[in-house]
Amino acid sequence: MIWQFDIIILIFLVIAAIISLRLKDLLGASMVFGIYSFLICLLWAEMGAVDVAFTEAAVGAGVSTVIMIATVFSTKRRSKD
Amino acid sequence: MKIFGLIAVLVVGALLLSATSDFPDWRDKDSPANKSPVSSFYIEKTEKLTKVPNMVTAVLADYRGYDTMFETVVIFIAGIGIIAVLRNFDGPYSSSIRRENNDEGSGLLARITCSLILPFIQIFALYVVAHGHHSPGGGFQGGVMLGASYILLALAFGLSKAKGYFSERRTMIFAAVGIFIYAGWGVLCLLFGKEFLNYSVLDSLLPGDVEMARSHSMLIVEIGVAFTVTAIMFSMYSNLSTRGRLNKGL
Amino acid sequence: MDPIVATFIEENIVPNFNYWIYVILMMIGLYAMITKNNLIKKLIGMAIFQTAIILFYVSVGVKDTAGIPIISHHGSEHHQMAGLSSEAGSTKEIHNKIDKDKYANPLPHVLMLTAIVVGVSTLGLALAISQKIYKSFGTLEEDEILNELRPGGHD
Amino acid sequence: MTEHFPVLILLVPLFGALIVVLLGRERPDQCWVTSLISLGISSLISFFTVIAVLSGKVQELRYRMGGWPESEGYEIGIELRVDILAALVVFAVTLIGFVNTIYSKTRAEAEVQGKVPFFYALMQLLIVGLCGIVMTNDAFNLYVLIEITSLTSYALIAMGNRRAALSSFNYVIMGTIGASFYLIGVGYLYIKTGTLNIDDIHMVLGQKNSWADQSIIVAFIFIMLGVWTKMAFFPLHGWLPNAYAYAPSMTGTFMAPLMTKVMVYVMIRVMLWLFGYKFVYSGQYIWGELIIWMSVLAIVAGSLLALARTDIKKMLTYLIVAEVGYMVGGAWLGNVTGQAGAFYHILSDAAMTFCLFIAASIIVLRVGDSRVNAFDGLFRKMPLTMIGFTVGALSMIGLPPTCGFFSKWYLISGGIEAGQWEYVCALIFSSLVNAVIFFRIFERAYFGKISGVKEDHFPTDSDANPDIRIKEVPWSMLIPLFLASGTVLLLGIMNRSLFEWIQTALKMMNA
Repeated sequence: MIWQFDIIILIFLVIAAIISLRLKDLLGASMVFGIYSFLICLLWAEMGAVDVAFTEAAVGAGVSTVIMIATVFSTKRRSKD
Repeated sequence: MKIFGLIAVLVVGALLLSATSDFPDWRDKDSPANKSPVSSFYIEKTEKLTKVPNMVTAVLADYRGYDTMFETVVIFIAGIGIIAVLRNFDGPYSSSIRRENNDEGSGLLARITCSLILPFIQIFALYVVAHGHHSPGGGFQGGVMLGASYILLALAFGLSKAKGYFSERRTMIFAAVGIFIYAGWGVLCLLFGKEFLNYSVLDSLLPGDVEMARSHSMLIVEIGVAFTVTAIMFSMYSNLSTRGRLNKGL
Repeated sequence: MDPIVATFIEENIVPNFNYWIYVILMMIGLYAMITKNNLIKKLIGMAIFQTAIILFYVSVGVKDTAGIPIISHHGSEHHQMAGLSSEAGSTKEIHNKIDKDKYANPLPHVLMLTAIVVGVSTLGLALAISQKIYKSFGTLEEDEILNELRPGGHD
Repeated sequence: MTEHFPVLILLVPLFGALIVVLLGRERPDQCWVTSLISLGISSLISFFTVIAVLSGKVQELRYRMGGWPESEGYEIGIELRVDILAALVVFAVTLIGFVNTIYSKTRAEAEVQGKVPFFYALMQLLIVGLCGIVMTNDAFNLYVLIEITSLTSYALIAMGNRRAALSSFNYVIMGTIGASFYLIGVGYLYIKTGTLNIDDIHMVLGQKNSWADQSIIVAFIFIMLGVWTKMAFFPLHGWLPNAYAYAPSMTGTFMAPLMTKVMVYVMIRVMLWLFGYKFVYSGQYIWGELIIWMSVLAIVAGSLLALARTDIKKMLTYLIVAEVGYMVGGAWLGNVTGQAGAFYHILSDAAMTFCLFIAASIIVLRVGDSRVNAFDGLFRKMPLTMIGFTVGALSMIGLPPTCGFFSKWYLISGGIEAGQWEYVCALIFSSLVNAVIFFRIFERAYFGKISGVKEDHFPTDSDANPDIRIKEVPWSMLIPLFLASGTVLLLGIMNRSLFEWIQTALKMMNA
């Protein structure tokens, strides 16, 4: 429960979210989304929600990112916005 | 559309922000949510009533076990939904694995690394499933890791090799059996004459007293969750990475 | 950091900062879902939107005095004989009343486990649908899809 | 045994879905039989539940999952609560599921080749989700079940053609926003009350008199927005018409009558059980008046949009949008007559929409054209189908003795009682528009050739050799149609006693 840590991660989260939505390369966007998931997982571990953090690490940063990348590979990599 | 979206988002944001001033402080241990009898009951009585030190597991698999059953059903729906939407049965049928030349997976280094760490990932996943009572983890997390180990196998050695272990038919059977275990365990309680998912009646069936019956039952339903999640995670990956043809991995 | 600034932040910013950031993340996600043109981008926005709500729920359950919601059998006093007497330790702990301020509120965590699962299921299904759209339209940009539909469409 | 009925209604189709998946795609016939049996058993149990609740021995069935008793007056686990309203809706849901399974027998194999077991499994899981939504008494459990119904319907719609996939994607976006708004609302209630059980939240809010709290008001607004998105209330209806019109026919037939109506039921329950009469209808907030006007807008816009369509299925979907306006307006009138009318309209609208969608699907299938001129001369070519269609259409217009007349009657008298004349006018206007729409169709169907000559720029190939090509459809489609139209008439005949049951239950909730 270190609130300084909390505030720093929250600011990074917003930055990661904006970057992942601004990138025109969908592969990069998916990877930044993975970073976003790891950051939020760190935040939850810090808040004492270990089970949620564990699940987010396995699902959000793991499987979600993998299936997103799988879709990007089987469709198109560039996006117009 | 952009202007409309911006206005909608700003209205929503303003509404939500206006309500936050009214909230109890963050980290306040006396906020209504934190001092309510419900959460106090979970914290104070769980260990006595279920002999499970991890309250999250106990709440997940016992007090709110009905929710968790539907959570497993959600995963199951996602799995069969993806097959229903995307699967293309024109290609080679799942039971006959046809190796294609271009389905070789990654290079040598990745293969060797993979074959070194795969057993450890799988053992750790099983540990997470089984040890969810005492440490963070449980059926869902363990199942995802077990599924991820097969995804790793498919990435390194090609999808056909992974499908040799985990064919499409077997995936579906695993997924359905997982929910069968969960809901069937609840029905067993029903047959013993108590409510659905009331594990306490099963103490005559399981070793130990009533509290241990709850603890063991939680382990069993977590195993059911793990079955479904493992199968569906692999099925999701294999369908999405091959556009539903299941012939060639990423 | 200057101690005055630190106290100011701790008293005025920290109590609500989590809730502010959750609203901001939610707005980012919602804006992306409504206005982005690429379908995958919309889905990334959707995932951010859902995690923002999860952030809100988890923030509700935090207590400043509390640790993780797992009751430890091997407290400091049992440290030496942890291996052989976990049974005895647990019975002893039951007699001691459990202080509820020492453990985080477990209920939001449980709810959010379910919400994460729902989120990944929705994401998987939506990705499958977008692959099907790509297969029949050859593109994932919304305006191009609508252009292709215009001549033959009923509306 | 009676006390276990609520959970058995859910479990039977759940196991049915699992068995169907295990059977696999080699045995489509057995999949059909399995889902027919499981939904049949389920609707039988829900029928007995209705009987049990009506017989007066138990006012309402409460079922504690896991048998956890309450502690200090708060529910620890999840509770199911079935009163007469819930029992009636559950019976309607399971019955429509069962009848639609009969209809799917030939269509499933034709429209989703090779994926028949997945279709039946998803359909049964959708029924499980809808029944669970109606019966649960836990705000978060409601969210999980809403997501179950949403995910199944995304998948079921996307099984259709490419337009279906696109509209399903829009539905994913809108549906996720709706469900997440609901979740935010529940979170705001949780942070203020510390419990998730609907009755307990109501009790805590009443105790502390925290009605005026900003966060409670925001919670109410967000829950309403979420539920409205899910039920396609007018400005939020964008996803519905395309999704239901392009979905595979046997999917559209049972999702159109069920999804929106169950969400209307959720809205009534959130209003009356969760927040309570005092909060929702107090004159302190402007929303009462505002929402009546929004529903007037929904009714008028839905009717006019329906009038403008030539595609028969699209037209019916816009009629659903108008009907949602009826029910939202009726629920917000603030008197028991209006609420009971809205509730009665849930049942009657489910029956008549089901009837019309089946008839429309049969006609589109046989004639091969989905525009209105497909109806040319159909009274002679397909008399049996047109009888069913006529019953549904008359009910939609609101002519006695169909149930549409009586539900509209109660809604109008509720509007008069509350003095909301704009709502009454909108209802009458919508009835007139519906009359125009359907009599236009009847005219074509009766004097088919004459009107066909007039619009010769739409030549239909059915004009060439009508009697040879078009014949009646197999029994597996006609029996559901006649069951549906029979239900429309039966609900109309039983209106007095149904209305009394509903009114007593609602009076208890309002007290």
